[in-house]
Amino acid sequence: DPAIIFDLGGKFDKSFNEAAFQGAQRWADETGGSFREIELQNEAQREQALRRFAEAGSNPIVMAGFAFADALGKVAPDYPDTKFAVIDVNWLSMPNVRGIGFNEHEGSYLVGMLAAQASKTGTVGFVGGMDIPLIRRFGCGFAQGVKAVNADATIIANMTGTTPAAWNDPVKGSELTKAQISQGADVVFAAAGGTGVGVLQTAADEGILSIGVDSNQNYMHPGKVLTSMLKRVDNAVYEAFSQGDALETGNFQMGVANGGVGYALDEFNASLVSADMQSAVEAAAAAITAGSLSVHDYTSDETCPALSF
Amino acid sequence: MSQPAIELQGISKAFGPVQANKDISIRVMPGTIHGIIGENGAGKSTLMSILYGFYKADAGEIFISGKKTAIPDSQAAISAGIGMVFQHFKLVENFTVLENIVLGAESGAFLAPSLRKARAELAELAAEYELNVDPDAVIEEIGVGMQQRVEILKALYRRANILILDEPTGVLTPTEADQLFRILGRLREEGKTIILITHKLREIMDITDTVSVMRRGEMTATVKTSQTSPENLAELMVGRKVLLRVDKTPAQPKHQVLEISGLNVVDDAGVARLKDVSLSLCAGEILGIAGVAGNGQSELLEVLGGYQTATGSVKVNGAALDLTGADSDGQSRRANGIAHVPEDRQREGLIMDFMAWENAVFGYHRDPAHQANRFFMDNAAIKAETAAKMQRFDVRPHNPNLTAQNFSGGNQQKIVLAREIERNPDLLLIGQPTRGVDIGAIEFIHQQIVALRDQGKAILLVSVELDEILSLSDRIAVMFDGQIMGERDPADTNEKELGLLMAGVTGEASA
Amino acid sequence: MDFLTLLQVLDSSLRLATPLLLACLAGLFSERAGIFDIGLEGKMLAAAFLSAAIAATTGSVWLGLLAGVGASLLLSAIHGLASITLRGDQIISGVAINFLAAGLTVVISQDWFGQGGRTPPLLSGGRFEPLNLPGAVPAKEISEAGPVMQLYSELLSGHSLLVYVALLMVPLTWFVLYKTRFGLRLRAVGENPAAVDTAGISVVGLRYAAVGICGVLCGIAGAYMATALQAGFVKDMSAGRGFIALAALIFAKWRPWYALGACLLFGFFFAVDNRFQNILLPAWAMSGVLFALGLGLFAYVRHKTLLDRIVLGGLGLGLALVAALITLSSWSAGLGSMIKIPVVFIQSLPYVLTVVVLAGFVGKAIPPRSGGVAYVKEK
Amino acid sequence: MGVMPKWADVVLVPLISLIIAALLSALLILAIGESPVAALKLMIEGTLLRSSGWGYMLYYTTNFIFTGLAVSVAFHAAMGGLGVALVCLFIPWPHWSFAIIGASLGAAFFGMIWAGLPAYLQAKRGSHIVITTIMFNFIAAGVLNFFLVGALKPKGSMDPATANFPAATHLPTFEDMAGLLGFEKMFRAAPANVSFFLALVACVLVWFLIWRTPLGYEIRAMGKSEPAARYAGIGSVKIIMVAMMISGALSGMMAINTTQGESERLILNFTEGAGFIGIAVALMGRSHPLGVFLAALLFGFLYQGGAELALWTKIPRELIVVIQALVILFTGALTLMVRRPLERLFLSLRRGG
Ligand SMILES: Nc1ncnc2c1ncn2[C@@H]1O[C@H](COP(=O)(O)OP(=O)(O)OP(=O)(O)O)[C@@H](O)[C@H]1O
Ligand SMILES: Nc1ncnc2c1ncn2[C@@H]1O[C@H](COP(=O)(O)OP(=O)(O)OP(=O)(O)O)[C@@H](O)[C@H]1O
Ligand SMILES: [Mg+2]
Ligand SMILES: [Mg+2]
Repeated sequence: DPAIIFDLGGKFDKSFNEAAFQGAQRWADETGGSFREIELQNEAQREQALRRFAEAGSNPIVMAGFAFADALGKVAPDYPDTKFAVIDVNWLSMPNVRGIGFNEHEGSYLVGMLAAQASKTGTVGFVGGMDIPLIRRFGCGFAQGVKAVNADATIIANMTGTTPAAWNDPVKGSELTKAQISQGADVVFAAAGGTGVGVLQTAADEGILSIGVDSNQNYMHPGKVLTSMLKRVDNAVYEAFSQGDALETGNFQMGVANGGVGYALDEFNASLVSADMQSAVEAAAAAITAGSLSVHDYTSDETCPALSF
Repeated sequence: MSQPAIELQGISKAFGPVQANKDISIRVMPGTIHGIIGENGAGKSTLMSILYGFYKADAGEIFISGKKTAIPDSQAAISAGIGMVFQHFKLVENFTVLENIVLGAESGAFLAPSLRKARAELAELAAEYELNVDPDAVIEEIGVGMQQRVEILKALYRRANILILDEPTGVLTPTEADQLFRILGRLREEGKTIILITHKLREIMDITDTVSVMRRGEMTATVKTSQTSPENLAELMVGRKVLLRVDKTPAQPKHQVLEISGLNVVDDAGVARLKDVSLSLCAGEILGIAGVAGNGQSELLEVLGGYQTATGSVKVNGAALDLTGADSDGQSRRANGIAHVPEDRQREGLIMDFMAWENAVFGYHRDPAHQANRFFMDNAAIKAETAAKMQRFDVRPHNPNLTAQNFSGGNQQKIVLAREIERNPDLLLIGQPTRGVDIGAIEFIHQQIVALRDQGKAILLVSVELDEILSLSDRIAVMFDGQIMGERDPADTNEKELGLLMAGVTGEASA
Repeated sequence: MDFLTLLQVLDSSLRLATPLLLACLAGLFSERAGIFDIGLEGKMLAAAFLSAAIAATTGSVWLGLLAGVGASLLLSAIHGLASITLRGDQIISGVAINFLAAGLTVVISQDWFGQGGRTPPLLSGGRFEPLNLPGAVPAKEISEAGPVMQLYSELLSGHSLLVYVALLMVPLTWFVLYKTRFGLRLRAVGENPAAVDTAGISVVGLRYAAVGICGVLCGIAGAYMATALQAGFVKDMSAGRGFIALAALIFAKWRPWYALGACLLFGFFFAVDNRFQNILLPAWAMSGVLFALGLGLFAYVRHKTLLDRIVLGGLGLGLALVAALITLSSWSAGLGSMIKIPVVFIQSLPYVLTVVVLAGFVGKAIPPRSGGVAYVKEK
Repeated sequence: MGVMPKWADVVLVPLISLIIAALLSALLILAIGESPVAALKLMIEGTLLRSSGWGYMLYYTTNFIFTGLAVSVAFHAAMGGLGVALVCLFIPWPHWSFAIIGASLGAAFFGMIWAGLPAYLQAKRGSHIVITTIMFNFIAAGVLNFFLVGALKPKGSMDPATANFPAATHLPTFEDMAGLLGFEKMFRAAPANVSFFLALVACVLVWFLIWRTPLGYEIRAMGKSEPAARYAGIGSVKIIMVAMMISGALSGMMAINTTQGESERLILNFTEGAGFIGIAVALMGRSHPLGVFLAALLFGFLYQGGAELALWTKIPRELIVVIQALVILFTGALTLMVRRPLERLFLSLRRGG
């Protein structure tokens, strides 16, 4: 059986881990198979969970989160017959490891374009969970997309906090959104886990638009969530599970080009995204796929052309 | 003969393994003052607390005016007409007098009417019994004498017919005590019944009608006061003959040990507590400081003890003490040969949660004699030494591993005394050496103080007990309002003269 | 900063202060009666969960509120049992209650709704909606209104009912505490339970009553978060507010009006952090200010004790060093270049300011004298 | 002087309390449709019957010993972590034994500074230490975040974490030590490391400090009665400062275990939860180092046992938190519930016998 290890946020974090869980669940539902899982409680358990699952014969073992890189680097060589897949890590090269990286900046770029087009005030907001590199990558991609549409647009970027509570503080998410609204923002992008719930809620209450993250969150407030930045972690997990112990190893980069990231369009936001908007974004997506447009990745050099952190 | 106001039958009470009261029976007639005496820990307070519903008896019955009455809690006691003034007052310190009085006896859900009513009634009670207090004063800002009045008023306000007082004079000055007894007399005249616990036989002889003696949890005798004598009572209480006066030879003062000149203390609130105090004290001499509590005696002890800053000069054996700087603390005073028995043993003199042996080195814990090596204290040696000390000072129970709170007040005081005396200091400061201590222990403590003097030590004694001052001191200085009002020779003075000085009336003016 | 911005920040302060205020007053009742309570956090969380859960299933926010209060009361009862009847350690009991709430809320809601410890979003009947006071202009037209109207419409109007309830609780608490029999007894039992006992009043009864009130107020605080500020429960959504409320309580020296002040101050600091995260300052100004602060500290401690010189002098040295670092790092770009104050610094600002305020202006806070210890009259 | 013999007080009461907590937990596990017997078996097998289980249990125990001894909130430890990181990253150590000394000093120093400021404010300005400590926790989180996202993060890394410490600073784990003794495969990959012994040493040292030295005597006296301490000439400023700084140093030392011993780099949330567990551990251990050790062991067991449950059952991790809460509640706050009937029993036994 395959196994999956969720990061500290827990499998119901409303974004990243939850997407991974959905992928695993979809596989189980479709194939009738079963899988092992664990939600970590502390850092020391990373290596422990990997080893115990490997020893128990789980194969492949999927883990969600860049924080696994270290532990996996130590464990993988000890279990050459077990295949590992790790999401958000694409720099390990080991014969039995599949690394999957996502170009979050590209997806964020696309929703940034939508935000700028939907905005009437020319001011959009970004709410990040914590000031860490990953979140800056989201924010930077988003800002580039906004500027691509409207070079004069203002982007208000806020971070929730510095303690783990920052990821689960919807009340603070609400207040940040209100503060951004009073500074003129009329579209807000939340990349903040459980805090984002508050952002989307307040945006809906106050009659502005919001953008969800990771999984499709359009359904949460039909007609009020402009779109969601999709990071198809679910597909990655589903695919890893489907390949089973014949898992293809190596590093993979999932971007707009191969459908790894994107934006959500469904019945809940159909009325918000006009044909014009859609075609502009599709054009950009095509350009990214073709390589003629490259979105700057904050983590590549820790600078951002469109936003200062 | 009428019904007894109170009758207790077969009361027993154990605290865990300690049997505090054993099968106690007692009858108290209405309109009398009934004294209860007994050694520390004899079970007096426990018995009264049971009567007041504070503790629940394990066995026994209570009759009030002939009627069997269950007293499961203080509410029941109050409705049975019982009021109690505990030895440690049960007042809310940061409430006003008025609030303390209405607490539990409010007349409705809102406070304002209750307070209004209480204020009016308080004025009446005050006029009737000479119990004047400022109803708006905050408890922690008034003296203990006043606090006690509040306790009595609390009982009267609740229409108590039976008033229990547990060691009420322990903290009072002679004048305050006299006044209390006048009030008690007046209450008796009105037909109220009073139970009085005290360690002072003179008070028993002066005011009570009957007296009961307790020993080790049992009631050993009840006699009419008119048919007994202090010596007799003392013997009943302790189980042996007790010497009721201090036996001492005239002092033989030697070189000067302590010289205080121009000492001034201003407290945090900016009030002058000591004003230009000058005193001197020689080896082999006891200087008694008389005065009503709160007239600067405590501050004087604190300055000498190293934990109150002051201006002026203090010399011990010719060397000036640091009164403000870094060297002004208890540790350096001890190094200067000053030992200090503080006025409040439970608050300052002891750590109540420490065991006896730990308390036996309190303040001297850094003394090289108690160190096993550079890092550690020599606990085994301290324990052994404490055991020996407890033997010499007859501390009961004789167990250095008990915490301080397991000893009665008298025995706690012995632990402090043993610690300070056996240091062999040049100068011993003693505050209220026998407060709340039974007569057996008082005798012992007084003997120790005199013996120390006879070894050639200088002793500064502060006490609010004029008796004690008069019988122990070789010289007496009287303090009033932070000043020394004058010095007297105990042989040439009397309570009346001292009393006037303590009230601020100087000899010249009164003469 | 223009007037409207100020109003908006104050408006946000008020919203953020409300749960703190309710929890703070809850703690006030409990601690004034001598029962310390670090379980405020857990109670708020439990109330947030159950209020949202019931509001979501029944569609009635009032039933939700009731349920939230009930959940909080249940935890209060445990705390009462542990610390009053069984004379256990109040801190341990509080810690346990926090853990209990953190775990149970998620376990139950996952079992109940299967949404990963979240309740379904609340629809309109399941929430406390903002109340628009009569005559208030809508948000869209507010910039055209006069200052008084702006004040009225932006700051006073448009909060949910529970905000006004919380504000009303302040005078009410004051009244109960200082003007009623119950309040007198409550304050007394926290200062000297023996005095209450010997006055013929049940210490246990009073303390349970206080702990009960604490439960009710914490319940409202939790329900406010889940059904007024938010539209549903998210795990751990109390996010440490119980502890901030506790700090505010000490700050307020256990007094109701001060509690209002303390909570509003915290609310204000948080609102400032939310609103002004991206402050740019010229490098010279930033290092100048820090350098001046450091120098000031140095001057201040010159004649103080050794300890003061070590601690405050060290602090001053640290500040000067940071100033030097900023100067050096911005040297190439020019001292006039704009530097952004790091977000984490702005986010720490509420806490730094609190410490500064505590150190400078608030004297010793003396807790109720019998606080934290069980009433034992015989062993 | 008590009614019960000491062994009953020290062993019987906690044991019965623990059993009650376990029974309640069993009910909860039953309620979500898992078998409590199987769960208990899993916890015991995975913790006590495997050497690596011990390795994990003792790793957690080490954390709780430090925070329990310190009775401090977690973030003194965070600053300690910063100390460890700076020492390990920027000083070229020839061997781990030097590094651990340096890191201990660094951790203790940073922990001390961070605890010293609230202590100073309490001692000199009367600012309530509880609030300042809460505030300093949040500030520490900010400071840590600032450095881990900024200066201390290697360029290009995703993690808000420092670079890996150089190999010379890595601490020998139980596995390494067992290997030296010839037991291959013992404590395989478990994180327990030499800092466990450091924690034991700290227990002993703290015991000696508190119960044997004049300074400990003064700390205890000050804690019991301030007026008495004043009378005895024990300076309150000095004692508050010293006690808080020792506490800060101890909790800072926790970072040795997690940061230098386990992750071998400094990460953002390495103190998770240990602070509050530390408070419970300290109070349950009745502030006696042996008690702290035993309570820390208990929570080490619950943590590792909890991990086993999370691995092999569908019991959610939050339920494990609930079990921990029940254990804290029953062994820490509700003990009288057990002690009272026991006392009655012993009293009647004594009277009868
Ligand atoms: N609350 C209590 N818990 C345990 N033991 C107690 C308690 N109160 C009193 N005792 C014990 O009961 C015995 C009687 O105490 P009690 O207070 O009645 O003595 P007392 O005669 O009032 O003494 P004193 O003259 O010192 O006031 C003592 O041995 C004491 O140790
Ligand atoms: N909790 C307790 N545990 C054990 N003994 C106690 C306790 N409380 C009081 N005692 C003991 O009960 C006796 C009387 O208690 P109480 O509080 O009345 O002291 P006290 O009257 O001040 O003593 P004294 O009159 O000698 O000064 C003392 O011997 C005291 O040690
Ligand atoms: Mg007594
Ligand atoms: Mg007494």
